[in-house]
Amino acid sequence: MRLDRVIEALLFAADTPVSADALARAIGCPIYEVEEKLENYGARLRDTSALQLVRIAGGYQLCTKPEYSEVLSRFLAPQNTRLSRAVLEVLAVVAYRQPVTLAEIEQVRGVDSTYGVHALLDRRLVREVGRKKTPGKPHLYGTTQQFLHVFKLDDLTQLPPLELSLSQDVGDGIPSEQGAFLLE
Amino acid sequence: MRLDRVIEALLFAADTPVSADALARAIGCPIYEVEEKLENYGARLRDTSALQLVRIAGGYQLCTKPEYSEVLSRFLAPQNTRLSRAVLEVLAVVAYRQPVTLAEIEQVRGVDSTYGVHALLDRRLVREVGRKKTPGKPHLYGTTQQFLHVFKLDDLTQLPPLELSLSQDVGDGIPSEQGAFLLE
Amino acid sequence: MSAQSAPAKVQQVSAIGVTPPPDIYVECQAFSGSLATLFLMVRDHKVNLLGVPLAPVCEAFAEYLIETSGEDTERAASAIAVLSYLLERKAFALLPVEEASSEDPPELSEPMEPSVQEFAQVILALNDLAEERGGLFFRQSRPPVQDLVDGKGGAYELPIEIGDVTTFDLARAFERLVARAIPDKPAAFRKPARSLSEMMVVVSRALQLEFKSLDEIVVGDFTRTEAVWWFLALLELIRIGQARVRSHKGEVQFAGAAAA
Repeated sequence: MRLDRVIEALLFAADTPVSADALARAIGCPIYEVEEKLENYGARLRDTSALQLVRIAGGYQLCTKPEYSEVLSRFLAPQNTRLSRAVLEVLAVVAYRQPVTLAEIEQVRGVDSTYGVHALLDRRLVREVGRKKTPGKPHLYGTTQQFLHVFKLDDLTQLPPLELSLSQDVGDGIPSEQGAFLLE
Repeated sequence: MRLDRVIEALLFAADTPVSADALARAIGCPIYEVEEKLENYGARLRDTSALQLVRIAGGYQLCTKPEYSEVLSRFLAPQNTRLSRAVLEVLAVVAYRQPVTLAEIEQVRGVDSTYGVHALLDRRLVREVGRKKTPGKPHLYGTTQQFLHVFKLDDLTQLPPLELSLSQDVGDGIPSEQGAFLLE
Repeated sequence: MSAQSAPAKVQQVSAIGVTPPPDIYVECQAFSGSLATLFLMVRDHKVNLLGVPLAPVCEAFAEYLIETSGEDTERAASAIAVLSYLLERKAFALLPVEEASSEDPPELSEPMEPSVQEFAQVILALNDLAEERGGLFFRQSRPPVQDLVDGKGGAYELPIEIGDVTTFDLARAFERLVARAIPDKPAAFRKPARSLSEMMVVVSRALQLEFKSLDEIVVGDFTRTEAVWWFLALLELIRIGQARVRSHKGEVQFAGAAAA
């Protein structure tokens, strides 16, 4: 059985980012060999396929090439391709403030955020990461691997730095700490 | 953009069986062209890939070739938890007699079948398809898309014909006509 | 195993369309999370209920009732519904299953036509089919729980493509846009918010085939909120392939989708 084919099968079926290390362990071969095959496989896809191999969240994953996004977004249900602005805003707050409670999210946004948090939990972009040791022991939320995947981040340090504040400095126009969070 | 690549991208992203018709509508081209490309694509995969194109549950879907099942089951959680003989029996009756009521299933089997029907409903192999217009308006059950998927059937006509009974066939060891469906 | 309740807090109808049960937290080997999550996971066969002792959960619920003096009957009712579902499901799971090893045919009080014998061969065939199918692996999408319920299947997320532009570059472009914005009106007087899809139409009209910077594309007065909307719509267009972005001489530029 050819090693590159085995890797292809594993990447296809896993549908989450898989590290070269995990692949090597599953197959039982040295990691450098896996890395070499991954490189070849990625190169082969570049010329012969609608798929591409991307490095994401510390691993490798198959996804479609960007030039197909238009036909794909027509094909897939619209609700699968789009997050509403309110939901994106909640996501941004969670991404930058994690671990964060619902009350804290609402404090930043100034509006009820129950729906947003639920929508994000449903889409697995956000998960419960524990409980805060304050009265009521509210849930704490954080982002998931899926979040890194959807926004093509290798890890959380790749989030753009927070430089502007939208809520705190309305009106003064001076860039401060929060605004960029709305980006992704 | 090459049509076969677009089809590849759509099949990859869909992750459920997609009909040639749905593909043709998404792309905006005649269905015979899609069917031709699907055939070519399937043939190309046969020689060059760990993946294959299968006709399943009324559509086309990508999956890994059977020779990778061992390494994949080591890597991923084993995928099918077995159905007990009793549950399979209920399933067989529903598959051949649908739409069928619980009482009718029990008439065939001669034993209480509540558990079996619930187990199948839970696994989404069977669903309620309506109510019978008899006193008490009992539920009618039928099989689902999931059933076709789990048993790798394209549609219900692929079920083996009900011709021989076990009592006639057991012990003679001669392959009967029915065995052939196993090979497809 | 532990289960504990937290005092009820006012909560609205959840994403699954019912009043969520109280925040009872379940912690055991098979599962760790809220009672609501346990319900969803069990319903969707993600958790083996046999590994979850239910008595402590019921105790935690009783404790919750005492703590809240039964104030919130809706949530209490929701908890009862969830607990009874779990108990029923567990009871089903504990029922003895007839195994294939018991070779005796089912006892028939009287022979019926058609008889179960007729299906014996079919059952063997289904077994073989299932085995064959077990060797095939499909892409494992992990659809959102609600999509499973609706039978919508998985949700493929389009990868966002920003080429050699970094998220940092985008952040800078956004910052400059927001810096030009005028203050928002107080919330009470604000116009009702537009939907993102409406905004996407506006943004895609503003984009041209040639690449331009945001300064050139967005002209006139706009508020910070509008700037945020504008930018989010732009990102969404990029993601669905209807806008392009590039880095040119240190500046981020945007354009509409290339002609097909």
